Amino acid sequence: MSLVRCLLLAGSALVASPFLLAQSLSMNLPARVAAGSAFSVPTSGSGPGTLTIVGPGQALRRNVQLGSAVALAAGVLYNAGEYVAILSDGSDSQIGLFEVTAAQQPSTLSFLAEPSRLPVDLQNGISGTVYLFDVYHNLIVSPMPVSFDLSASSGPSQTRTVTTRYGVGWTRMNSAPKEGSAHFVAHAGDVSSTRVIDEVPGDPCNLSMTATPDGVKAKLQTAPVRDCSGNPVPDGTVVTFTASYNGMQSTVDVPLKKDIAQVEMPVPHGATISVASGVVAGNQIRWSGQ
Amino acid sequence: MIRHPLLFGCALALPLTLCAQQASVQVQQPDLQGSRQLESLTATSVVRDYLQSWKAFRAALDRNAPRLLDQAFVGTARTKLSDTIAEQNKLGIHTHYVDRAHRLQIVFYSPDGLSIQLVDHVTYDEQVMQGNTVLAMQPIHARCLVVLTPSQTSWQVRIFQATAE
Amino acid sequence: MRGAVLAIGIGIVTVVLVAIGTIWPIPSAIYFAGSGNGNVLRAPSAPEDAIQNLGIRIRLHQLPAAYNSLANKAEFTESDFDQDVTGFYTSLRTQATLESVDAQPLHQSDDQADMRVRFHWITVLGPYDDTRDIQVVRNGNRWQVDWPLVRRPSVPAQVIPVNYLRWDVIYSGSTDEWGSQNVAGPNVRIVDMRPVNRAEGVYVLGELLNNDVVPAWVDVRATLVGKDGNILGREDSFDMISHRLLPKQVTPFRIHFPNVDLSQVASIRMHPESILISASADPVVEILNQKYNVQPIASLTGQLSDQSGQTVNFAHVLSTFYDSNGNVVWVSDRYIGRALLPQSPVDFTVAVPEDLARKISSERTIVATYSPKGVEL
Amino acid sequence: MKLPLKSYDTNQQLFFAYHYLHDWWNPWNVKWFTGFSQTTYPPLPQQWTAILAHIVGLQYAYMLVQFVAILLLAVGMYRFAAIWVNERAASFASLAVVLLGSESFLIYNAGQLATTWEAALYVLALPYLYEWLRYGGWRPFVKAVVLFAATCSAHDVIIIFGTAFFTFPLIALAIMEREQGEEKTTGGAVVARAVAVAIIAAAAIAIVLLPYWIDLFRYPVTQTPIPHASRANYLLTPFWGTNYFLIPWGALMLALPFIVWRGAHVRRLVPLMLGFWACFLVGLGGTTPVALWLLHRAFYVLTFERVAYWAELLSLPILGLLCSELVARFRMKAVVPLVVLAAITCGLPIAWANYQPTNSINLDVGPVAEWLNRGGHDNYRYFTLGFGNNISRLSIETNANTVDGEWYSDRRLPELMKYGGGSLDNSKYFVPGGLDALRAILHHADRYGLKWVFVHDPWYDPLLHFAGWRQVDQLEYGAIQVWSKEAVPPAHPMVFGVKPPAWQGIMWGILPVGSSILAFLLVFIPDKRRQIGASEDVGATDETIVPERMAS
Repeated sequence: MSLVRCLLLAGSALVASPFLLAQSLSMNLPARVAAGSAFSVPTSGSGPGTLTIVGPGQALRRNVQLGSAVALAAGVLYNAGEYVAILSDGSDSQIGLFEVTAAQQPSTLSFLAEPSRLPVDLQNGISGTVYLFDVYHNLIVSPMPVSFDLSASSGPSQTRTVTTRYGVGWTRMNSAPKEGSAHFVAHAGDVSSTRVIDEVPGDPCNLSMTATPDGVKAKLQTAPVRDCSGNPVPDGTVVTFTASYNGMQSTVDVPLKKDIAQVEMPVPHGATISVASGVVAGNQIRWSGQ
Repeated sequence: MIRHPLLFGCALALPLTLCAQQASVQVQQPDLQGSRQLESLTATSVVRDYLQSWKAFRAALDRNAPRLLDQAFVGTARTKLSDTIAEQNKLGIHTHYVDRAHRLQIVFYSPDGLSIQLVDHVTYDEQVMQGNTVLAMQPIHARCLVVLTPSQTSWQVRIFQATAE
Repeated sequence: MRGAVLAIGIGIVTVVLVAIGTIWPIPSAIYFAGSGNGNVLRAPSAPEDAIQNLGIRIRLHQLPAAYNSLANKAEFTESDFDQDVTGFYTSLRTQATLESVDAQPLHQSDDQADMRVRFHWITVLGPYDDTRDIQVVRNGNRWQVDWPLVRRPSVPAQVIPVNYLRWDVIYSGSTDEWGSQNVAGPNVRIVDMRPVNRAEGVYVLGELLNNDVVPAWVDVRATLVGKDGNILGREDSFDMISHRLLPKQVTPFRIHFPNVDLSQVASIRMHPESILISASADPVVEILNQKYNVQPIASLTGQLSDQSGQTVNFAHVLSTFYDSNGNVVWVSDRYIGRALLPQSPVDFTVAVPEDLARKISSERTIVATYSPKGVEL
Repeated sequence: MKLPLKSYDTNQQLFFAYHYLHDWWNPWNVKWFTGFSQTTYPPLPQQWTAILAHIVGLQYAYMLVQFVAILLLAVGMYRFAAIWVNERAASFASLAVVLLGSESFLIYNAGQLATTWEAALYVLALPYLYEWLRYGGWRPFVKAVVLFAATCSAHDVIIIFGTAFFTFPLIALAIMEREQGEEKTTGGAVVARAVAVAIIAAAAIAIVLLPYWIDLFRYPVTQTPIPHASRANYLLTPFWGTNYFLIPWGALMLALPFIVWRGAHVRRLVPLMLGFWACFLVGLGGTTPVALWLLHRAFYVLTFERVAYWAELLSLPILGLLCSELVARFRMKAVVPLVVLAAITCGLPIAWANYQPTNSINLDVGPVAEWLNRGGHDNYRYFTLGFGNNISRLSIETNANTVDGEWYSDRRLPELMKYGGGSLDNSKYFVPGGLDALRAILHHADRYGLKWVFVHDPWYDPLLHFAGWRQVDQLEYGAIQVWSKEAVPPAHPMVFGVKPPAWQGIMWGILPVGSSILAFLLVFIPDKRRQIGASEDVGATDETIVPERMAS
């Protein structure tokens, strides 16, 4: 009786052996892969199957011959992140987890430079922030050196070098004492990015004007308008002339042109003429007609 | 052999997921290293908007609806996620993400105030589904590096990148 | 026979009812007939009737009939009259609808009456009044208006070199390239702010400076916070500001919170907004002969003179009034009905609330302008 | 072929139908006024349009539903006229109603689908009402009640304001002829039946349109009246006289003396003629003070082109009589001019709609809809200026919501209720109320997430400029300017008034359309054969019988 049982068991094992072999589905996933690099996933089992790789960054599927390695060519899996791999033969499946990491070579950098325009001679007025990305636009999280260079049209340039943390590096710079455009450059590896910072004059300083007769009107004209550092105030800046007389007043807003503002306006004798720009007041003239 | 226990597990997990109120959230002190002072109101709204973005992320990848990303994601993150949705659509699958726990720390606030970076040590389940069939379910512990930038009314996720814990 | 009586009766009653409805029109009929006092012309047996009839014809755009009713029509052409009434160039007046006419007799004899006539116009920018002193003369048993024609300003032929500045902005494009540089918004700041409590609610008055070197499009929003921390209201300056500000230009603003009392307010949050815009530094408008009058009606009067070569179709005068300490006590405005032609001064009057009249010791006025693209001069 | 689609209210009807097409059970529509309830407008024609739209598309469904209204009206008019005049005259009346100037005006000019439907169903109900008043019996009673309920499902105005003109003459006739024929009755019985049918019909109407009444009682008409040119005096404003009197009445004006004369001379026609006359006077709007005296505040709610339409319907039995007599007497000499006059009367409103188009703005709103639907622009609200009735068409095509709209009865935005303007889109025509509303809504742009204004009329540009809006784009080769305001927060859901609860949505989806189906089924129950109308000699006056007519 026991012999019969043993024979039966042996026969059953023999019949079932191909199926048992077919169930031993497995794959050997790498723990970590660099973004965009080629890699292969050895599998066991037999017959056709599919390998599905899914993560927030990508989803792809490959038909595979089980028992051989699945090759994923360079540039196929390129978004950094955690991925779930599912190897399936139609009736059974095997699940694995692996990570795609950013490549170590910076390819692009997002350079945030602020502001695009600021007054001259301002301490720490300019900020630069750099995010480093690989060629597939993955944030490179390993520390890397980034240098910032601010060169004004006049005066010495400023340079800082920082090391990125979680893919970001930043710095602050001073604006130059003279007005003009400054070039703000960030370098990381072979990559660089440039921003233009306009360093503009501050408020007018020592605003003054003269008045001369011009027929029945007075011709009012400012001296070249400059800020307190001696930079010419940009053209288009509004200068307000006001003539007050006998409880009456005439005003006109005039934009600067070639550093000066001028206007002709009817001004009666005895009027007081004043000039201002924004909140900065200039000199006053008592108009006698001469 | 695996599929059936897996289905059973998923069947069990689903109501548990539904019963689960919300992922647990732990916010650590910011570690800014002097970049820019962070107002508590800003920190609160960044964390709130980031957690909100997870809702959009879950819904968009579950329903394969990229439009659901519009409010919460922008730039690279938006592009990459919508590409993934397009690929999922092509493969006929969708993914159901369930975030279980977040441990958040703000690590950078740019001097110009135009970007904030945070690190999220997140635990989540990823279920890969084909129709109503679960192809795989995998619990994952990851460290997400997230960069948010301000829009008119909220902070939007611009970079959303996971690395292994 | 009874049927005939009934039919004829119905006919008569119908005619009578139509006559009643026409001679004494109901309000909705008056509205469609031209609103105001209706378009029911009366026999011009009194000076007021002649004025009202003229108003009705202008309201209904029956300008040939209005012209023909004038006593002095031989002194000018119908075209002169049309242009005087509707404005010479595209302006507020060309888009206005005459709502009503009020006539006050100044002096009257048997054959002649001097009337002060207030034409109340409705425009897209709100109502505005135009007051003229008009003489009405008797011709037989009819009174006729002697129209005080304002002739089209004659600008001498000349070349006015226009070489004012213009700023153009090129943005980095619509693609979402993060970090790519874009031009920063203008730096503006509020240089003065003061809440004022009045019967109509709280007004937040102040001045905003463009502290940058580029032109700005600005607005000011304010939020009133109550003593319990609740928001009492959020409003903006709407049209009580010059939205376009050149570098270093200052504009007043006035924000109105109706149905709020200042005693309810714990704090005010100000939100100045600005964006960079392409703009031109012209036109330059001189504000001449500004005079603040306490009597008989508190107002600021003056003239606007366009110094550039282009016509300014729409002009908005904004005046800030200060007390002796230099604090802003009121901000007032006035749209100008007529277009500003180069070097042709146009009068303006800005009203001031009577209760503030005595507090005002100085004022500052600016002019915001708008000329639609492609308007034919 | 698609002429009815050019009429003024068509797009609005399509907009309502579009909502039912996509959300049958939820009458809350967020596309206008930040949200409004479609339970404020009886839904029957729009719901039928939505049902048929599943088969033939929205536009053809609309025209099909309009066509059905005309057919029903012709049948109804034949039966209504047969109460008063002989069958031959009633046939002429039935033919005349299809060519009626007002009918043509409402279809091709005003686009009042609801008005034509309510008239058709109402006129269908009247013979059953008369039969019930005169003879009693459950069949006419039930049919009348269900048809009245269906009428109200299409529109309630004729029931509320038109009943006196139509039913009082019928009650009077039933009393006058109570002793005639084999089935006699008493005046008291007629009055009692009238009261009974009024009570039961009112109850049926109350149930079928319950969400409508709830909304009406919760929000009685409190907004400042919106001017409507049908309230003008047609003599003082000849343009509106042409639009609302000459065009809709057409050649029917020539028959007015006959209608009054014959109506006054034939005893049994006197009630009809008096009903017609009263309706005619009210239908003159502001030309006489009668409408204001009778209606008081309701005068400023009602529009009078529909009252003129009812007056024309009331005149048709006697007009049919005139036509019948003329044709009998003069044969082809009468037929030809009658056909010409009928063609002119029917064609005049169509020609007028082309000469003075109410939808004068020929605008493709597709690019505007596309612009709004892309780039998150639909996160904000918008409104248009100078688009005419294209705003309903735009609302159908875009995902974005507007603070404006064309259905004024349920707008609850304080800025729109306060000043008495129509839609913001044509605010310049409502001086000063419309412009005040426009300024107020621009003032509160932040509150409503209102960021875009599409301008097709540069008249408004100065206001937008000085109010702080900037032109940011242009569409249709510069014909449409897009203006924007900076720093406006995105729109968020806002509810002014009360959203109808789900049970009201279910009622609204079942009962109105159900009442119409029931009415159509009941009409097929055979009537008891009896002569309810006029005998053959009614065409003659009481005083003189025309021999020729007797001979025919």
